[in-house]
Amino acid sequence: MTESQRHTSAEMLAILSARQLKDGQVVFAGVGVPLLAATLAQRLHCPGLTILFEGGVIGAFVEPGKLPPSTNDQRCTKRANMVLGSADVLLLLQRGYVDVGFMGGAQIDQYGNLNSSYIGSPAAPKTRLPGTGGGNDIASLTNMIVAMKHEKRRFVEKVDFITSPGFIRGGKTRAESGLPAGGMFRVITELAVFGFDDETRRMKVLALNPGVDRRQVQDNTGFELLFDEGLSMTEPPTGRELATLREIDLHRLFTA
Amino acid sequence: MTESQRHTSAEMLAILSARQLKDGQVVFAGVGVPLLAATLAQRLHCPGLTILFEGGVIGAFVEPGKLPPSTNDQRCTKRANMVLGSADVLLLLQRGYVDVGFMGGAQIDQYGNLNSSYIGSPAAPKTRLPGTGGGNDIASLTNMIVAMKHEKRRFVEKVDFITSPGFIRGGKTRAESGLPAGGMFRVITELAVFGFDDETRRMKVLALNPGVDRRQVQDNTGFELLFDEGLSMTEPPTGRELATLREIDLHRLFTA
Amino acid sequence: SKVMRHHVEKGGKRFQEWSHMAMGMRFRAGGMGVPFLPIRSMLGSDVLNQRPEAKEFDCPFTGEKLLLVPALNPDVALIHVQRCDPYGNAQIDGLQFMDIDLAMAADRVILTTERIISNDQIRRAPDQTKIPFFCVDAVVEVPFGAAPHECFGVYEPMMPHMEAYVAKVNAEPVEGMRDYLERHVYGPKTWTDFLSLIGLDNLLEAANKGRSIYND
Amino acid sequence: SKVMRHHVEKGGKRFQEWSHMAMGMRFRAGGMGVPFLPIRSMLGSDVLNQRPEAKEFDCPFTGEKLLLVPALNPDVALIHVQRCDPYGNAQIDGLQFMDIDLAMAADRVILTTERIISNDQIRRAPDQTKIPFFCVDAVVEVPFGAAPHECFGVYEPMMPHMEAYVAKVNAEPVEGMRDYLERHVYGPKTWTDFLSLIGLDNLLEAANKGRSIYND
Repeated sequence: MTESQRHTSAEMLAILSARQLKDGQVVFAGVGVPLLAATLAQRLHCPGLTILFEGGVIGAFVEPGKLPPSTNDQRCTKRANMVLGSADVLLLLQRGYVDVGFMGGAQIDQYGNLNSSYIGSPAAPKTRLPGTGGGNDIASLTNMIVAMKHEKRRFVEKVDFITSPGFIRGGKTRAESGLPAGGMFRVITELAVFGFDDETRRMKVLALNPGVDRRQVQDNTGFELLFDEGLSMTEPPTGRELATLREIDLHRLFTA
Repeated sequence: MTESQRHTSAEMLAILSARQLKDGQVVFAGVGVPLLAATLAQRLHCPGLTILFEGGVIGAFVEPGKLPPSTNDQRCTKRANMVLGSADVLLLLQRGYVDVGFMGGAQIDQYGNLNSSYIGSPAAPKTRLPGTGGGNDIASLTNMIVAMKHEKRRFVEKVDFITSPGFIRGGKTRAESGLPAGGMFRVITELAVFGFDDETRRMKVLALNPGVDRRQVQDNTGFELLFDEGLSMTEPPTGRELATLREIDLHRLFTA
Repeated sequence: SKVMRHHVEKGGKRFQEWSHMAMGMRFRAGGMGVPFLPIRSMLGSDVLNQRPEAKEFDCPFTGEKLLLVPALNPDVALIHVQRCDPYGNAQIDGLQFMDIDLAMAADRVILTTERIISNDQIRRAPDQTKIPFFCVDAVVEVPFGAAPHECFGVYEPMMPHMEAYVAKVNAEPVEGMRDYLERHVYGPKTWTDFLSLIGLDNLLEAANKGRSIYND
Repeated sequence: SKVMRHHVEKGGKRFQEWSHMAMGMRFRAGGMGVPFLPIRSMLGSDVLNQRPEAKEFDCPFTGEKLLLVPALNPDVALIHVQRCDPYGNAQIDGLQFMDIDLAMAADRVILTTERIISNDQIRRAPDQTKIPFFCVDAVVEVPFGAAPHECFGVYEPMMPHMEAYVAKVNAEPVEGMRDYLERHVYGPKTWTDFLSLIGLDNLLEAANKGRSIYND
């Protein structure tokens, strides 16, 4: 491994996430790693990627070294294709114009449900997390990619609170709840890339990150994982990926 | 009567209609006499009258001699306060921002219901009229002033088809139909000014036009009219009213 | 119009009568991705009696009577705009009627535009974009594309042509319309040929009046 | 924020959690004059389980499961705009968030504005008006009125002040907030006094960055 290919786990998340995106897609991105990954993809293999921000922006182009502090700031709108109301940009999800929703996660379960509201019971929570914002809408209405830290307390059998629905209780329960479209598509961590079984909708390891083995992933997960038959090993970040990412996050806001 | 005070019946309608408006009101006006009357009121006693057009205009100022051919033309927007979508301007009625709706009428009944759809049965009509447009919305959602020709075949006991609801079958039937707000406020013809009884919601003569008597109004009406206890005689058009009106409709588009 | 009137009175043609707001809310529901919207008009009228597609509904929050109107998603919407880029990001000046809801609701959108501008121009004023490119399937540059009617700020209606058309179809709703279509729609080989039939003086006069919206 | 977190964990404070789109549709319903709007999110989640105010609903048109969210009409809305006339006709540049729905929904609206302009200026570009005057009850001219946050095209957030605030309330959610309010909100006698506490260099830097949106 050359000097330039050493990387932080946040950089790993951003790069593996960027690889999941395809040119021409319309992507709803949150601040932090998602914004970074979408911008990275745009500069590498997806020049025609359209990035949407919850603040009300379509077709954002983030300038390298000038990452916005949130996706609600005017800096997100510069050289965008369109600026619109923040409810209206969410309605694009409901109408079906968005291919991918892309966000971070605090706690996830085996069916891809995300908790960003409470640790403990809502009535008397141990910890209050930031809450849904538009996360529930995005997860309810489109295909999701989530990038998050891999820890046993974050990968739990059942989340304390479903803020943003994945496949609810598995099987067809998502559709039966009134969510016929979308669902959890990929989870990216510093250990592996995950998908979900087509039938049971349980989390499944699709590819291990470089230098990671099955046991390491399972040991850091609070429920029994499925492993894909064609389980593969992810290619390490390339020099070009790292260099481009570092140019975008020049001041190491999200990748330190 | 001086030379300048001779007038056509369309001029009479416009002037008597204008007198019904109060300064500061927000008025939804259709093309023709309503537009003319609202503009006349604006130039006389209502400098702060706000005129709305169905095309999507708030605060229109029509230039004398340059009446628009319809309320959907760009000419209606010049020096307006706001231009917006045509569904959005109608939603202002539903939210309750509009004081008065003002339109013409083809056929009206004793409860102030308007027909602008069919003479005869809808399945096999004798005559097809222009249809509702936004008329149904305006009549459903605000207080209406209607200016129309007074003929027996136009003032009928029961309209062939309720396009724009007045008080439906009288009494509380309007509110019971799901229309708690608004209702027919005034009808203006070349013979008289009409209101509606507070209880029965039947049409009632409030004031006779100059030179018109009770019998003449009743003889030209296809149902039995109520006459207000305080029945008055309308003041004839003033020289100023007529002069201003003729300046506005310079080419006699609507007042010939 | 007399043409519509003729066909309704003669029978055998399909048409529906909805209030303007109901139509607006049907397109808006379609554009929002919901199957209906609630409204407070059409209730109590015969317009509603003729429209079994709409449903009266007792509000579970307030107990009020409301009308639910079903979403309308056109197969194709044809929309004329002042300017858009080659991807379909469109700016619309002035009156927009129901065009934005239509663009969001339709399964396919074809934009005609007075002028194709660069994506760079769009990106200089993103808050002036009214239709985003991913709604749009095709863009066609057609100067005077709304003739013989108007395009806000560019030209007013070509009144002599409009009046001749109205006189013709009012006199003979079927034959007059057929003749107009033959002569002005099927006949011309190009858009310029159609505009030539309207006449250059007519076009210039309309353009002059159209620009007058900015002249004060 | 840590302040919110502190109060939720400690208990005894009222708050509600809705998705952004649900809140947007609640204000929009309020602005449209209907008692609810249908949406397709929040279903199946615990966010919905905590919100009995919303009602699950089987669509009478499609049979789909939907959520009806109730209209929200604030008693008062406070909205900051780039410019408006003395009647309240307001232009908003760039990001508008839910401001327009809020203005339509609220029973009373107070506008603060960077600049009061003449009604004549409004009437020169009526398609740039975003809030009509009849929604508005009061207009107050307050330059830098969104400080210490941003106003699109005029100034970016005053970051040193924002960061000092965040550090303070994160360290001590209750005492830090009380101290900030005393010092920066209750203390200053005028808006200019408040801006002085932020500091001229901070304001100028923010204004410089704010204008950069037009600098390319």
